[in-house]
Amino acid sequence: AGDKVVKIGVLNDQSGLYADLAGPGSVIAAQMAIEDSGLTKKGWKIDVISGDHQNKPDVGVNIARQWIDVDKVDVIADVPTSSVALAVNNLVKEKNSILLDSGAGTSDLTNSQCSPNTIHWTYDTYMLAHGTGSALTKSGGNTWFFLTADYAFGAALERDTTNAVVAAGGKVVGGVKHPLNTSDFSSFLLQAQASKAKVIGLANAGGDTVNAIKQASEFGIVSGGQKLAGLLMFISDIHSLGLQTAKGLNLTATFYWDHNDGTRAFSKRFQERMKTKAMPTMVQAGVYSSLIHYFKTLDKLGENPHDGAKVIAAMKEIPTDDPLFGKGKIEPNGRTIHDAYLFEVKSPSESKGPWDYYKLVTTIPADEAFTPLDKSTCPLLKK
Amino acid sequence: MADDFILETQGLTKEFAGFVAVRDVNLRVRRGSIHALIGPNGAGKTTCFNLLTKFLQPSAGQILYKGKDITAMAPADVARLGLVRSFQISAVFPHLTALENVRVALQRQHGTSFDFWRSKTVLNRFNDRAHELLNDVGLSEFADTPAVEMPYGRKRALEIATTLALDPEMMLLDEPMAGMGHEDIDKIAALIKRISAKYTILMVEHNLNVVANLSDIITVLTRGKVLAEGNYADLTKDERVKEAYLGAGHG
Amino acid sequence: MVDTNVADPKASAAKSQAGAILEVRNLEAWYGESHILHGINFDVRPGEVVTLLGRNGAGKTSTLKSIMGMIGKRTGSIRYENNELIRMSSDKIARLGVAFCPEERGIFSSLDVRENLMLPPTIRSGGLSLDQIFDLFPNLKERLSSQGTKLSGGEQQMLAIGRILRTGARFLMLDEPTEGLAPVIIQQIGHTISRLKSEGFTILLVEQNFRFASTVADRFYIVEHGKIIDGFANSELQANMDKLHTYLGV
Amino acid sequence: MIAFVLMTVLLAIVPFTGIYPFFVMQGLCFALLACAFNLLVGYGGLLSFGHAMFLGTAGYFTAHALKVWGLSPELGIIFGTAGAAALAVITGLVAIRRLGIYFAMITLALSQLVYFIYLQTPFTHGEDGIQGIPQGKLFGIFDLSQPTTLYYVILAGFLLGFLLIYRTINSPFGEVLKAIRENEPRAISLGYKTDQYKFLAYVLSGTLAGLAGSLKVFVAQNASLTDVHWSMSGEIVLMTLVGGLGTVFGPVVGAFVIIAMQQYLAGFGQWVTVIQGAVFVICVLTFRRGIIGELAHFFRRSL
Amino acid sequence: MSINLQALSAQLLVGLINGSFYALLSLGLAVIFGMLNIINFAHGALYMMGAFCAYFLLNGLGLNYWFALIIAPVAVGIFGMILERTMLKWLTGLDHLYGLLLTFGLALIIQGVFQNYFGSSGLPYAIPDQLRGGMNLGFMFLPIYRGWVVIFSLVVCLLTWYLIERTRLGAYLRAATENPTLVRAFGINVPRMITLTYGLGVGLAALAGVLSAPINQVRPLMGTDLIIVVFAVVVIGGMGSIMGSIITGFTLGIVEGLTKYFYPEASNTVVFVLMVLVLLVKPAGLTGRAT
Ligand SMILES: Nc1ncnc2c1ncn2[C@@H]1O[C@H](COP(=O)(O)OP(=O)(O)OP(=O)(O)O)[C@@H](O)[C@H]1O
Ligand SMILES: Nc1ncnc2c1ncn2[C@@H]1O[C@H](COP(=O)(O)OP(=O)(O)OP(=O)(O)O)[C@@H](O)[C@H]1O
Ligand SMILES: [Mg+2]
Ligand SMILES: [Mg+2]
Repeated sequence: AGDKVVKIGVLNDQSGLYADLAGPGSVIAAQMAIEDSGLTKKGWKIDVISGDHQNKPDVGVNIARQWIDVDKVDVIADVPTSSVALAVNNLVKEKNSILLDSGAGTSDLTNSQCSPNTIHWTYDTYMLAHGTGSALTKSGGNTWFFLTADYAFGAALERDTTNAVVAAGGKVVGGVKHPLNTSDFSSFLLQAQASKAKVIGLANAGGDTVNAIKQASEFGIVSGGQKLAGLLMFISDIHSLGLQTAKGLNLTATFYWDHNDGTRAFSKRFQERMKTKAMPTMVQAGVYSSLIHYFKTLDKLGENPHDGAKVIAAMKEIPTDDPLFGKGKIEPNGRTIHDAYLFEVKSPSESKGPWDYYKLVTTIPADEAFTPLDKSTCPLLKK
Repeated sequence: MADDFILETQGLTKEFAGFVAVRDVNLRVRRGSIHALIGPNGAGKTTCFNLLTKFLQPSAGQILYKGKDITAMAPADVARLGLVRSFQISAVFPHLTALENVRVALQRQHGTSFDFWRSKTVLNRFNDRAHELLNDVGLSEFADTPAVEMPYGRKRALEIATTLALDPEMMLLDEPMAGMGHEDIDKIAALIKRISAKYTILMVEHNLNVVANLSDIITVLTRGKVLAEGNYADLTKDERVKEAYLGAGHG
Repeated sequence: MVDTNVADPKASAAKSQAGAILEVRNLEAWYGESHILHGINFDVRPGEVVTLLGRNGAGKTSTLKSIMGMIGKRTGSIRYENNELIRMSSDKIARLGVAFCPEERGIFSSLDVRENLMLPPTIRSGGLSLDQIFDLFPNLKERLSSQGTKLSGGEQQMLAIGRILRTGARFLMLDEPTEGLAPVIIQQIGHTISRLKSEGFTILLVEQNFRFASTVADRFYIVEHGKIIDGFANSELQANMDKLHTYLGV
Repeated sequence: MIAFVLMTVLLAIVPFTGIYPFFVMQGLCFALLACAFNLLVGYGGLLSFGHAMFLGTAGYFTAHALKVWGLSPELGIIFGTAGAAALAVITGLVAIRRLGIYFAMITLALSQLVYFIYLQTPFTHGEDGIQGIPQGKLFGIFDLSQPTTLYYVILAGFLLGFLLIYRTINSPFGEVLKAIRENEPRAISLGYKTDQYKFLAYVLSGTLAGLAGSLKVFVAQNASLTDVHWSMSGEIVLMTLVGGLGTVFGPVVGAFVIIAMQQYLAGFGQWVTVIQGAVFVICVLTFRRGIIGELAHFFRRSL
Repeated sequence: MSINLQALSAQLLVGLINGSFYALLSLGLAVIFGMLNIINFAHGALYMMGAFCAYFLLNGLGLNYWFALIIAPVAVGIFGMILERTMLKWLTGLDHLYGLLLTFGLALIIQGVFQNYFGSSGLPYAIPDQLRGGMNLGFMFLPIYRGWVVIFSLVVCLLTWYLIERTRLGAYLRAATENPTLVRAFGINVPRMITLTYGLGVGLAALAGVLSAPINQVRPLMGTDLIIVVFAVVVIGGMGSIMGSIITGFTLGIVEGLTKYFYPEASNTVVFVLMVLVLLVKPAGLTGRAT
């Protein structure tokens, strides 16, 4: 029962910690994707709705279930926050719908929890860990101390990074687990300082990372010769820190607005539409790019079959290619692979204007950036 | 231990942070009597009541009730032994009706109070007795009035009715007439007289008419100590009592 | 203070005849929805002790509270020294020199006895000094640093009376001041009231203790069901004993 | 009584109206939770700020029993509810003697400790929660993966809990509870060991909150830290207040209002919290007795 | 061994610094609770407003940290007074619950509006030049700014304590909490006094916000998680007790510091352990008067 009607649901954090890196920006990105796909001109009817999952799995699942059951949503996009993403992943599989995840970091989505109905687009913990972990270790930062948020995501980030560091010949000299949403890091920073490690890895996210960095500068950690590595950082975080505090920080991302003409063109259009006049984050870019690929697939299929697994299978057959992430492909486990980049944050004097924050250190080629297929524990691969 | 004393204290003492409110009081209350405890303000009467009903823990001394040492008991247990008090500042359940106020007390003795699976209609069997008690204190017309809405004097009467509902052996009444109009005073005095046939009563009261008319024996307390004990006629002649309590105009 | 209210004709008539310090006319008051006072009318002349008598729940306390502005909804007219109080807030009324000692005593538990005593601000000079108050109520002196509500019932009553005597207010409203006090203290209070009166204070008293009231009051009003139903001077007391008996059961 | 029949009939016909059943099911679970909470605060005068711990505990226990041990739904529910009851007994022993705001805070503290335990123990899977819980067949006959069957099972569970609460409120025990709330020293002087009554009320309330948590597992098919977090306890308070504290039907209405707000305002994105906040402010300033409380006041009857 | 000792003393010092934030915030909360009987759930939001105020002053008007330290508490305090006059006022005499619900609603609104206009991840605010840098204490590196925070908040705490517990104003306030109608009948303009008190409590929150702006991120939700801890502090100290909150605030900072060293995962939870223990032994908090 195919037709040319498509409904997209952007499900993310609209009001909490991740509202800036995903939030309303992702909805704008989705709308831009619809416009740029050109499908409406070909007689397709495409709608976007959005919802706030408040970073709570049960709220997320409820909204998603109602979208699928009542609103007949075909694709659920974005879904940052690993716990919500995993819950929605389950639901989507049960309902044979589609999840195009951009915001979540957990590499479980394409490993033990992988599903024929899910594509994980932008980044994951493995890629962040390898990007930052091995690159920094190789450039001399061979002793590490971790500040890890005490939850599954933090632990995964720490574990993956440790592996990368060790593989690159480095050593982890210590670490401390801090509770989620800690406002004061001074105790932990003192411990990190005392460890004399060359790199302090921040295996946390959002406000925790930002506070840790801010206070690290207060305690003179960077000026004392230690390096800070934000394992999961978005440009929105850098923006809120200010370059004065963030300069010199290393981080890995798969998208930066000022990377090439394509990204710049997209980002300028995006920025105009944003109330806060912010540049797109990699998550928002990922929402755009994943939907562009989805529309491309629908166009090829000629109709919307309303069959999640079928569409996903078709999506995996086509190589990905768009101005934002460049060329790549979708692996059988649902992982999209594309190039990743290690950046360093500019100092205020290097920056030429607002949002000019990063300078490229190295490019990590697509096939090295993500979990190699033979290491993936995805059951789909065993068939 | 003489059986006709229902309540006895030996060397009862209460100290508050350096201030001795009750000092070495030996009180003996005869079964079936109306015993009045009087004394100037701050003499320690209410504190004594609090000690007897275990709302306060004595600093020293012993309390014997029906020959049993209750010095270490919990307040609710003391009440269960039939030693029940009223408060100086009126104590009712404000948003329950008069009838319900009394019923709460009646219910306690009937062991169903923990039954959360039964309908409260089982409590209706207490209604007759509750009406009877309300009638005794002249509150029949208020049966369905929430206690908050009742005038002050009526609340006192209600409190007495509630106390009676427990079918106590001994009642401690702290200024039962305070704030009451004349009519009510007469009514309650008559009531106390009537119930004293069945119960022992220990009361604190500043209204001398009431004390004179009701009490069989009076203990005068000053500064935490027993000053004198005797009947009204004798005490009004006692110069020390006159000076400490009654004032110049008496005698 | 200019009074712009158009005075009710009856009230202004009463005013011209009496030279009263307080005139209450057609006072009605409500607690929420329940209508408590149904038109109270009476006067108090300067230097007088006037007592309101009545059964429990007649509305005596409510009358005092209305004068003090402590009841939300009230209508009619209350004039005190040419000020209309009916729409005034109670802090302003207090500043005119009116003081109220509540029936339930209103001792503050978070304040010690001294703080309780010192709490009401001095409105005028001429109030009692601390020493005079301690002479009157020796118990208080001993317990100055004790928590207010740890005092015995009677001591709290003393504290409540003592604290408004300090303020220098010239118009005192005492709601059942003798409740819970020992006879010896009641006599003391009687003397104090007489003394205050001789010094020109005006006192409006609410009493259940008729015997006490009859020793201090110049005039009596009888309150019933939220109305003043009768009034007479102390000199007419004997002649009115029968009536009193039916009103109050004395 | 009429109100109860009306409510039951309305709820019973939901599957035929086209209203989204999952929404109503979730509403029912929260309604039961709020009713259980109301039993404690509205009738016992004890404001618990940690009721989420019962919801979450029962949820985790049931989820674990179903998913890992493969127990049948009815055993899962019993296991979860029993877990909540046990927790209520333990925390009750600690909390029950505190008064007023201190009771509220100690329950909050206890629930935070419980939260911490669930955060650290492996069986809860941290913030990922227990996902994809099988619904199974109740008594081996009713297939709970059928939305309509599930709906009626949840409805039955709700009504059972609701009636028990209603009965408790109007029982001899309930009368004593009200008396204690009104004037505890007086109740003691009448010979009541008030702590025991409060304790029983607390355990009953916790157990029923647990029942709500167990039922919710079948609806949401997951159990997560959200349900143990203090903000959930706060939400319970809000539901009850919005509906009407100390009214029988208030918490039910309140729960549906709050759930509906979360669900249907989701599309407003960032303005959701502002709208929610405004609703609370308006609620407190204009109809303080809560929705049902105001109605009851208007019609002068107790609802 | 000696290294451990050094690390430990560093943790203690750092704990003390955090404690001063707790003390300052809980002080405001205690003032408001003690005097108005309102559990001010909006405290976290007002704290956040204080920090934002500092940001606006700097980036909008070019007024630096030192101006913010004075202007922000006053501005937010006035905002608080408006809230009190227009809304909280109507709740006098009602159960705590209503105040809690109302202020909770206000917190949601305030935070929501800020989030809408400034996003959720926050804005930068730098340490003032005069307080930049640090001292090497031998066992640790102490940023000057942190030292300043401890001393400044200690002074503010003690001043507030003096104002409330040792002056006549304080007696009025405490009495008005118990029986506002009667205090008013003594000739004191209670509503105005209450408004000013709320302003004071809120001002203290805003002051804490300004102090924290250079250390923490200036973001709309910065107060949400803090508020519950601060509540706990107030409760442990004994609701409404000024000294209780100050002492508990500093103590908690230290206890937390130690936990961060020995069992870091529990450092956000230790306050609740403390609360349970204290309430078990002293049912009305450390200095609370039994009711
Ligand atoms: N909890 C307490 N802490 C400190 N002092 C107390 C306490 N309770 C009572 N007191 C003091 O003990 C003395 C005796 O008080 P008590 O209430 O027993 O007096 P009383 O004889 O009942 O007086 P009254 O006739 O005025 O009611 C008083 O001076 C009172 O201030
Ligand atoms: N806060 C209140 N809310 C509702 N009704 C009240 C309130 N206070 C008093 N009443 C009612 O108002 C009426 C008059 O009360 P008031 O206190 O003025 O009587 P009173 O003459 O002072 O009596 P008493 O001698 O008992 O003090 C009574 O019927 C009482 O029940
Ligand atoms: Mg006494
Ligand atoms: Mg009266």
